[in-house]
Amino acid sequence: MADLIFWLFWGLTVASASIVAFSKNLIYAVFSLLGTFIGVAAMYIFLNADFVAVTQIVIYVGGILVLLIFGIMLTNRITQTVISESSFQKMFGLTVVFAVLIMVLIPVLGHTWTNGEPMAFQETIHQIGTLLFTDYILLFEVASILLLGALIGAATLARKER
Amino acid sequence: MIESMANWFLSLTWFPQMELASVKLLSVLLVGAGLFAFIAVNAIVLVYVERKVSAFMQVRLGPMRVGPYGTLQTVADALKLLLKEDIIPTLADSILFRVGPFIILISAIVAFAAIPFSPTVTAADMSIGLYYIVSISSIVVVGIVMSGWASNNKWSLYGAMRSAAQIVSYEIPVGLTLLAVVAMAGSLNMNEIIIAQGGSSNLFHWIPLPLPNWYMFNNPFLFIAFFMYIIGATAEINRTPFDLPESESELVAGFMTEYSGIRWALFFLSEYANFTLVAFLTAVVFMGGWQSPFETIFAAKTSLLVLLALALAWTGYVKTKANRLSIYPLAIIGLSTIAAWLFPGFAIWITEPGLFWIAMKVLSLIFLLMWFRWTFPRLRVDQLMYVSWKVLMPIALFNLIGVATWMWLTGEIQF
Amino acid sequence: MNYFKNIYIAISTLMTGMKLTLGYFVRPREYVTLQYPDEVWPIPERNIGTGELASYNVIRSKLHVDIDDCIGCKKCERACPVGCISIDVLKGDKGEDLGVTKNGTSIKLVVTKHQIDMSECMFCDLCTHPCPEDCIYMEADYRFERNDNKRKDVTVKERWRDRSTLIYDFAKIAQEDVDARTAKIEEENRLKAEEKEKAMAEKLAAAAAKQTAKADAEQTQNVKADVETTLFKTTEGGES
Amino acid sequence: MGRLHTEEMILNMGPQHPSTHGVLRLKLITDGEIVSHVEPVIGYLHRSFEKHAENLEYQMVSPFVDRADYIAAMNNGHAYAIAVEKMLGIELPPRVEYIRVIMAEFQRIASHLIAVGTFGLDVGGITPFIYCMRERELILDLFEMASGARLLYNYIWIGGLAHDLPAGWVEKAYEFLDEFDFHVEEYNRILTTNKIFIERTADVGVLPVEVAINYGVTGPNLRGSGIPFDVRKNQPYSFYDRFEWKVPVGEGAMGSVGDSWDRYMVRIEEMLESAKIIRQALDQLPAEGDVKAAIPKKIRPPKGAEIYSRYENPRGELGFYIRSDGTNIPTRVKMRSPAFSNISALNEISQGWMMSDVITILGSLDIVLGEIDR
Repeated sequence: MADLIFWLFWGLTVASASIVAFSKNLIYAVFSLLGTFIGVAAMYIFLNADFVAVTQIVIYVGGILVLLIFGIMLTNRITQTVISESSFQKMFGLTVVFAVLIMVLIPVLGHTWTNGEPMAFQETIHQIGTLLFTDYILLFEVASILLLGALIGAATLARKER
Repeated sequence: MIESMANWFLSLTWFPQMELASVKLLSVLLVGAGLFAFIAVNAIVLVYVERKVSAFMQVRLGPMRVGPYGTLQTVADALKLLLKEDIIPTLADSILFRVGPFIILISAIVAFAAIPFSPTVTAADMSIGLYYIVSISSIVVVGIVMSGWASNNKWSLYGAMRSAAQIVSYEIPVGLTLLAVVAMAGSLNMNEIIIAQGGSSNLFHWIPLPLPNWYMFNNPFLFIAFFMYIIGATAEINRTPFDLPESESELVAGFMTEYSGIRWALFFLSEYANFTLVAFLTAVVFMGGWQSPFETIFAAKTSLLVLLALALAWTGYVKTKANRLSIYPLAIIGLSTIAAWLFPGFAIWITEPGLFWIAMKVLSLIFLLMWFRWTFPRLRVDQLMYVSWKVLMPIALFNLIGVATWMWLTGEIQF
Repeated sequence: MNYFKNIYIAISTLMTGMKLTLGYFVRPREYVTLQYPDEVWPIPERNIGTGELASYNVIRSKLHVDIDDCIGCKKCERACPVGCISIDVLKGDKGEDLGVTKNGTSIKLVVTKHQIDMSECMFCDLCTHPCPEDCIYMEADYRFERNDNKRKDVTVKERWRDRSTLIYDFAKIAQEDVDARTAKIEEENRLKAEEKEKAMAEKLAAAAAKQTAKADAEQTQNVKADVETTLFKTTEGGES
Repeated sequence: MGRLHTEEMILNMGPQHPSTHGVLRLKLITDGEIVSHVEPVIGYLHRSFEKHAENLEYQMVSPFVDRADYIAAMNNGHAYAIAVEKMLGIELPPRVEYIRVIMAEFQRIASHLIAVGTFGLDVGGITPFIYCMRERELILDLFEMASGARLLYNYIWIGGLAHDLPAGWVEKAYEFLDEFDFHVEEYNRILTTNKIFIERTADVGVLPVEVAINYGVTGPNLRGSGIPFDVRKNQPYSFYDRFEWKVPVGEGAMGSVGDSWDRYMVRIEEMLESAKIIRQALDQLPAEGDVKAAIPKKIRPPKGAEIYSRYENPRGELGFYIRSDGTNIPTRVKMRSPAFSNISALNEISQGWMMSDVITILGSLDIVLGEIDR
């Protein structure tokens, strides 16, 4: 089953990602990000990273996507804009793309891939929790302070000046 | 069980010698279909119940025509909605308009996968069940915003905006209250959370009381958390007093203004699915899920006697205060007490965990939310945000610290 | 402190409301609504009439006319603000006994048409009061059940749109009778007119004879004009 | 923080909208949820009442008067009858006056019940509305017993009443009054003291006294702003000077004086005051008397006679200006409808509030479109 469902999610990810890239309508592009995010979450599950998968959905769908949708929906000019020219500076773009492709392909092709047995599924949250509070406690705290700062900043910005 | 069903189903088809993978795939599909059927039937029943509850609270009769006591009314309504013309406004974005309701419905159905219906029946008993449900229910926002925007109607857009803001901001206090429970149980797995709530029925660990060891009775912080979760959950599923996205006196019908027929029915379906989901989640997290409130047969018998005494006192109180005879609670409790004392089978049955108990808990929670809806006025947008950020959030944080302190005091965690 | 007080007030007042609704929820069934077509609220007892009008109920749902008592005075027609009553009367035959009303007034006119358009009626009750014979009144039949005008040749759907089912004809007199009476009256009028014309013609002839004697053209014209006006007046009087 | 550029949105609320109380259209200019301008567009229910009245005899006008404010039909009929009677100089038998007062106050209670109930509906509570309708139904039963109709009565005629009270009516009226206080207590429990309701209404849409007077706002809305002006008290007509009652005014108990909650509370208290008046009137009601004795056979006010008569209807001061040319048809009937003046203050008091508050304010003004458009 894993194969079929994997390819299903693969299709979903690629298809929605290509809509994001090629759609002339910004709203469609934003909404199809939903498919991409869910597809990526599914990829994480295939990688035995269930916690990361669910976090992906919470943060990217529940947070970032909604933020994007808000930004685009509530800006009158953007929703009405139709991107008339699909691409410009093609030469420069192609160069960059090829450069990146080569940079990716060199390690991929240089590596000797082996087909191992699929790992048995095991839960990861306990390890993540333990690691967060032992080895990575400093990073964790720094991240929380950063988020707290962001929270306070957002509240200050949103406050009415009456 | 489901896999054997899938095997049997495949043996009927043209290719009986399918590999294991397709059996699993088919069982997944079967589970999905089963959940969908459950949600559909559940919505039909709940709509009827809600109508009757609202009618009784408003001194009305409610549906009475179709079927005995109007029981088939919602079936008739569903049929009517199926037969209605499917209208898509000319200026609406027809693709997103079509997709929107399905995203909401699918996220509602998928979330049910982690719900434990009984000790043995859980569609997907995953280790991160609770987190999974919380995350999946955040997809609803996208569907709502999608359909609200696609309707090309200012009221829909307002509804969608309000809904998104509301759900996103209420996710935080809800998450924090759930976090307190997770800290208490030490697990995100739904069944493990339920199992952690079994055992000794000592209120606050020191005072023995005839109460089950559910998390809502476990310690004072979780008792507060229970009510806060109910408030937050009411807001997350857009019900009164937090039904701003579809507030009919302001926004006509909010994000579903332009929908009609079967598409509108999908909204309705997912609304009630989310409603039930929240009730299940509360029952699992705070009320011991499928566990019976009575631990042993003896406890069941004595508790029923205590309840019977309480019911008698209540009946007498009502009789003296209002000169009415409230017979129903007395009859129900009395009959079950007699049955528990006379028939040992019954006593054993009510002490066993199972679907019955979680269903009872879910139903009473659903009644509570309906009761809210038919009593309260609606909040304003800024007041809604006030409740979320300035009341629920601080108390939830305080609760979280309180629970941690409690655990440290009772020796459940050591530093 | 105020913050916690607010929360406390909120919770306690909300609980008060919930107690009220729960009270209604668990209360033994005392509903205000009924299953309408199966059971109906009793129409309040309200008899203000005396004698034969004892059943007269002020409930205003449908106009009814006791046509036997109608004397055709058209007072109700004039009182109606919306003009939904239309009445036609004919003079009875000479010496014909048209009966008496229950008040003892002898009827002088034949009511050939007493039509009430209930689709226009606004139930103001103003027509019932000027009636000298108390024969037009409102009935308590709010479902319009006793509608004899229901046309059988139209479907139910059409009937909803069809206003004619709401037009009530109270005049009992048959169309042939009306025709006969109209014909008779017309005949009479015609005869009268003819007689008058004959008399006029004789007068005219006599005058003409005089005229020829005097042979004055202008005077002839004057007389002719005179005659025309008289003729016009007689025909008009005959019709009324 | 620099000023962000935002665009305003023009929003058409109505004429088909659940809480515009009829076919009213509000043109809202909003910035997000904040409303910066409200323009009521009226006239969707215009039935040319005043022109109509110029072609009808005096008595024939009275059913049309009922239809102007269909929620307080009895009061409107009373106001019109008083105006014509003043032109004709008719003295009424005391029984007629007492019955009129009873009917008018019952109608005031019924109208305020609708106002309170729909106000609850506007802020989202459905159940209080049903409870209010339940009590209103009992009043309608009383009206049906007396006049035969449940909404548009045409009961109060020029110079008298359409019918006398039937046997048993007075007892039923007492019965209603005995239960009514308890029911008002119920509304207080489910709505008035409810924290959510208070949050939604207190301090919302404050109507300052000057604004109220400048716009000609009258009735409970003016009294909610703290001015104890009531035509029944200040220029007593009928027998209103014979009863003990007080004029409730807004005191700002939950917020500031003149907010939506005050306007609502004035209505609740007025219902209780009306109940008091009815009780006194029922006690004083003469047992005998012909209610039709003073009805004139022909209504022909003298040529050139004109009158402006003031009346306190549930929504405020209802005035009738009538001019006669000596025939049985009035030359001009002008109706000064209170709700028309009241709604004109809407823009002034709802600026800067949220969209939900505009609905709250509109509900607290208690308008009836039939009366505004006429």
